[in-house]
Amino acid sequence: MTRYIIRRLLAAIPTLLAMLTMVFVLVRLVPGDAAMAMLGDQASEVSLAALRAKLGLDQPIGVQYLAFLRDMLGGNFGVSMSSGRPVLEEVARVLPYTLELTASAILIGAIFGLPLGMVAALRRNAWPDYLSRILSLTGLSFPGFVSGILMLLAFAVYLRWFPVMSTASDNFVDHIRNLALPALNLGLIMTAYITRVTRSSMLNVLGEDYIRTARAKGVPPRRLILRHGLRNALIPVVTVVGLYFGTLIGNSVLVEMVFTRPGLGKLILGALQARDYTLLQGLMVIFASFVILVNILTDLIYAVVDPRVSYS
Amino acid sequence: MTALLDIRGLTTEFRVNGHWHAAIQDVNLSLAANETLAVVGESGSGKSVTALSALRLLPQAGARIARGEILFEGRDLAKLSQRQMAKVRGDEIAMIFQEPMTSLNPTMTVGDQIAEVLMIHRGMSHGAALKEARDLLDEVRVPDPGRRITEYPHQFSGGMRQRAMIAIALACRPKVLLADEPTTALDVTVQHQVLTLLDDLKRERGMGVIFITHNLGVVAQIADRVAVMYAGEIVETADCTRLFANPAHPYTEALLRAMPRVDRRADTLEPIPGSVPSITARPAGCHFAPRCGYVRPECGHHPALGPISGAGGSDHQARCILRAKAEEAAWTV
Amino acid sequence: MDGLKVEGLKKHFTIGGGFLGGKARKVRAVENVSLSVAPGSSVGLVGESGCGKSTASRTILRLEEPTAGRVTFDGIDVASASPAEMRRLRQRMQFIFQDPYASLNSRRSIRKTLEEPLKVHGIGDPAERRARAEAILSEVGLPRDAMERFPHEFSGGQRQRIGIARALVLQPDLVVADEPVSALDVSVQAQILRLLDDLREKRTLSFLFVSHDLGVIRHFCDTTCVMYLGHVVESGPTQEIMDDPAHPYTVLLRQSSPIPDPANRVDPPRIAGEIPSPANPPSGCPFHTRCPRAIAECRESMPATKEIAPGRQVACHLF
Amino acid sequence: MTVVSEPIPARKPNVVLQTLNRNRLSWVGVGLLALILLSAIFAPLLAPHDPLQQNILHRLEGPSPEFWLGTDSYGRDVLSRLLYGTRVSLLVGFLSVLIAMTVGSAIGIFAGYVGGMVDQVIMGLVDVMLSFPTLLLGLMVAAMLGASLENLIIAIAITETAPFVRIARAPTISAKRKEYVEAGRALGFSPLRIMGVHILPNILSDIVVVASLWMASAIRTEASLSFIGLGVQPPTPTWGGMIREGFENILSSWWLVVFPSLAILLTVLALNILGDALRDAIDPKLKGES
Repeated sequence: MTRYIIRRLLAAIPTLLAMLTMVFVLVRLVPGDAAMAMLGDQASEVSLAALRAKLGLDQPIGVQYLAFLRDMLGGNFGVSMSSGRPVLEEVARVLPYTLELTASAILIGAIFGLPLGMVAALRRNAWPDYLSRILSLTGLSFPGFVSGILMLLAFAVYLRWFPVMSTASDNFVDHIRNLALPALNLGLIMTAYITRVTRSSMLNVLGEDYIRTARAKGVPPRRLILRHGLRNALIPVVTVVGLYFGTLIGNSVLVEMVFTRPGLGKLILGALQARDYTLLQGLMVIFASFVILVNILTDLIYAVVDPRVSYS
Repeated sequence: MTALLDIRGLTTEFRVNGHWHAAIQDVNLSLAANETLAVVGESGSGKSVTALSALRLLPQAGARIARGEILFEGRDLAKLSQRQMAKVRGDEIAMIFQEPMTSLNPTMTVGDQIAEVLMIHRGMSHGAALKEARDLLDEVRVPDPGRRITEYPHQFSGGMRQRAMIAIALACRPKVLLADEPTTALDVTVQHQVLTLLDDLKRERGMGVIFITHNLGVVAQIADRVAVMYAGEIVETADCTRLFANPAHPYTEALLRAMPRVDRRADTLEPIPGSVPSITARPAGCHFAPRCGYVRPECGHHPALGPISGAGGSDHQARCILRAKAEEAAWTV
Repeated sequence: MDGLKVEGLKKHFTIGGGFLGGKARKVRAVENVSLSVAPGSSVGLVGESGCGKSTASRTILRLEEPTAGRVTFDGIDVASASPAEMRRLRQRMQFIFQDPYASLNSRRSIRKTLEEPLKVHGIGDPAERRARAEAILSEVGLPRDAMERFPHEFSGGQRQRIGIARALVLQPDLVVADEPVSALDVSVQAQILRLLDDLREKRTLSFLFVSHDLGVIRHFCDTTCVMYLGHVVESGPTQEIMDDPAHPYTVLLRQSSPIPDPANRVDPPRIAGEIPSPANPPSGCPFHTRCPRAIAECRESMPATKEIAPGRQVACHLF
Repeated sequence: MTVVSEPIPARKPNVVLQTLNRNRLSWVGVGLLALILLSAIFAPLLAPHDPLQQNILHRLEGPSPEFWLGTDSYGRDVLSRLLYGTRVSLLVGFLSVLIAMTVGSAIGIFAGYVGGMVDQVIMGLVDVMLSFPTLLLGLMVAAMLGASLENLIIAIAITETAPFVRIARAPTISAKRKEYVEAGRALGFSPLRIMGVHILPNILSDIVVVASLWMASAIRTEASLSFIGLGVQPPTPTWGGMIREGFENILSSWWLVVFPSLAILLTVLALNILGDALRDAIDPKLKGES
């Protein structure tokens, strides 16, 4: 197992390097250059040259690339052009909000999605199955901000159960009230997703030969479904949920925007509006590293659940 | 000899495109203790459906037992609830399958999978059941059973997995073992080891074994009695020695002549024309008539399974008008 | 014209490796295979799964690149043939596959399947190609109206006939058949064997016939090579090998093969264990781990191949 | 004499049509999609007003007989804007997926067929592409290229190319091991012929089915980018843009966000229903033999 973890971590190194290279290229593909993009077309040559020197853009491309790699790998993501604070500090300030949101969404998704998916698979082609399929398809069709807006209209504007705008508050009840709608919004999309994956995975497992073997052994139905069915059905669910993490983060950006919640989403939009390229570049690197990390975690969970992975 | 398991008039139907079709029709089989009954047939003959029906293991949607009784020690299994049936399975009647690679749960250790049967049916503790599992693996001649019970199926070879399957099946000392093509996926040298093992275990425990296979060679090596199936029906049944010496049904006869043999020069390989009819397209009369070399106009009537002429004192029966005893040449329409 | 000659063929694969695969391991699928197929003759390659018979047959036709060894066909070196030479060779050496369901492209009609090889090799004009496709179709016993149909409309046996027709449409001299009847029921298997018999006689084809079934080999082949873990351990005239096997493995294989005769139940030596993995083959003779007659020498060195009778060769220390 | 085989059974009916028939929900998807497509094509005929015509006298009016779905803050007719917005959504969805599908499948088939180092390098890059959340990557690319219809299509196409590489590669690898591909090699067919004539048609259904699901995703991404303000620029009506503008007045004028939201939802849902039904139709596990 330890060897598997080490191997998996080593495998992430080239991915990380390639990701950094891509970010580097992407930023350098900006029409004109980053300095011009930041200061606008009207900027004087002098101020442009000054900014280029500050950003190191006057160096040869190879030198720039190596400096970039050195900075990024050393955790030095630069200083935000708009706020003047280090990028890492900016991110650290809002990251808890985004993590709280995505974690609640996954939790809600697992609590509702797993049982729904299992029931749908066990009652295949009966009404619970049809209902869960229609519900999960609908849930999957919502762009995060659309469902967010509709929920905001229903629960905050008309029913007034929840605040329309999030406000920073140390009060726990207020905190939960602020979190409730956005978390529920993302959580329902997650539920739709997990229901769907669980259903199809469970259907596959129920058709396996070893389920027939278990029936031939006289394993009672409850144990058959939980011990032999669910455990094996969970393996693909874990993987797919891990892969979905990137989309979840993307959705959280929109949801934060709709509910005016602080978080990475708001930070990104601010950076876009201010054309703050150091911040954007840092955010891209941090986001992608995060997704790579989650992928590694997913693989490790996979290895724990499925004995075939780590032994081979 | 009293029958341990007595299948009477069993008909199982499958739903194909919204209509019910009989996969097996009016199947009668009886099995005594310490007896190996081979059910032999090609794909589509219904031999596996017969075994799965007997243990009520067919998928609940799309398959049903339409008629017939499955009498086990006087009880009709066809009438039991699924819950009662679960108590019989793995305890009094056990089953092993063709695919040793996929028939074991990949996320449970082999020891736990054997122990599970004992815990369910014998109420044993996990520790006691594991100890018993170790002994069972030893009994099916898996080397180093103490280590092996802690391993997962993917660490076992094909032959070893089939031995583990046998250990699971035999854990509760069942009276009847249904073996559905248990050696088909194995190499011949391993097949022979497993066949020998099954035969030894049958003798030691006095089990009745229903052995399902498509391989006439395997039948000849292990069976006491044989039932030949074709297109959902038993077409011939006899004592093993008698069947191979005097096959009565034209299908059995043709099958033996179509099989290339390792022990003699076979320049006389005689193919059977055509192929097995699908479940939705079985002929109205004798199912084998379209492929039969002896076909006559009478074969348009559906023949019954009955004693053959010249059977002597044996219970050699065939489903063929031409081979039936003259006075009993009855047919059903 | 001296047909197919294979000398010291080796094929190793590397599995694993890369970042996630762990340590790369070498699988010695084919270690040492030498055989020859004279024009018009039929040679059987028999063994259990993992013995390398299928890999050997693919490597001989260069569907896999050989690791070492020499393959010549009528004196032309197959392994080092240029792409142009290889194209010409492919017309003369053809392959029949095991799985009648996987071996036909389900999106192509039978006509396209049969005419495509002719087209690719620039043979004939459209009318000629059509005529040749139709001729071969009737030769394998399929009706003319099969021409415009698609593979899923045929039974397993019929598909195998189409696979045979596709192999023969280029009029090859040698056919390599990899378990061509293993996926079929006994009654249909006999039809296909009979068809191959007929074709072989009519067209003076030579065959390299791969199978795990001794009965099928006995029926179809003049000469037989028995393989175990990548090595040919015994070869000779089929009838002699079946009736009087020499190598302890051949003896085991022969006695384990079930015979449809209850009066003749055999009890071969109760050997333990299964075939070792070709990724981790035993030292010395590959069979010594399971051999009932193994001696100390067998663990240490690979026995040389000896001629024990005219045309019969055995690789075993006991001979 | 050659042994003649048995007669050939009758043809089997079309599997896709059969499944669509069996799954009645899928016709709802087909119907919805047809409706949406028609409204995009005939938007000029169907729209009761000019979508760009501002009308100070009718600002922020609720649904009425004259303005069925109300008016926005410039007094423009929401229904007309909605109908014209269909064009942008479908165009962006269709073109970006078409580009992503073509480029991605070609790379995927090539990587899968050639294998080895080439495959490892390509898949490494694909993994990197996939480690950027789709929406964020689209956001970055759109922000850098500047907001316009073409750039939006390119941005979304870039984010969806990597998934198509994966989608095409997996069945290529399994097809490569299939005997019909080996038969092609034994018959001396060129790699290009094998990839194009033998592998592509066999995996095309896999790709097209997934394409309908990804088109749903593309439309979602387009709406999201427009909502953020990185989509096609005003005054061109887009659903996401309409929601963005309406969001400012959400407390008073619900119709400004609700109707475009429903339009997006229905379009994406219709594509998802259809894609799902098609996937069921080609899934060999659900189809049985052959």
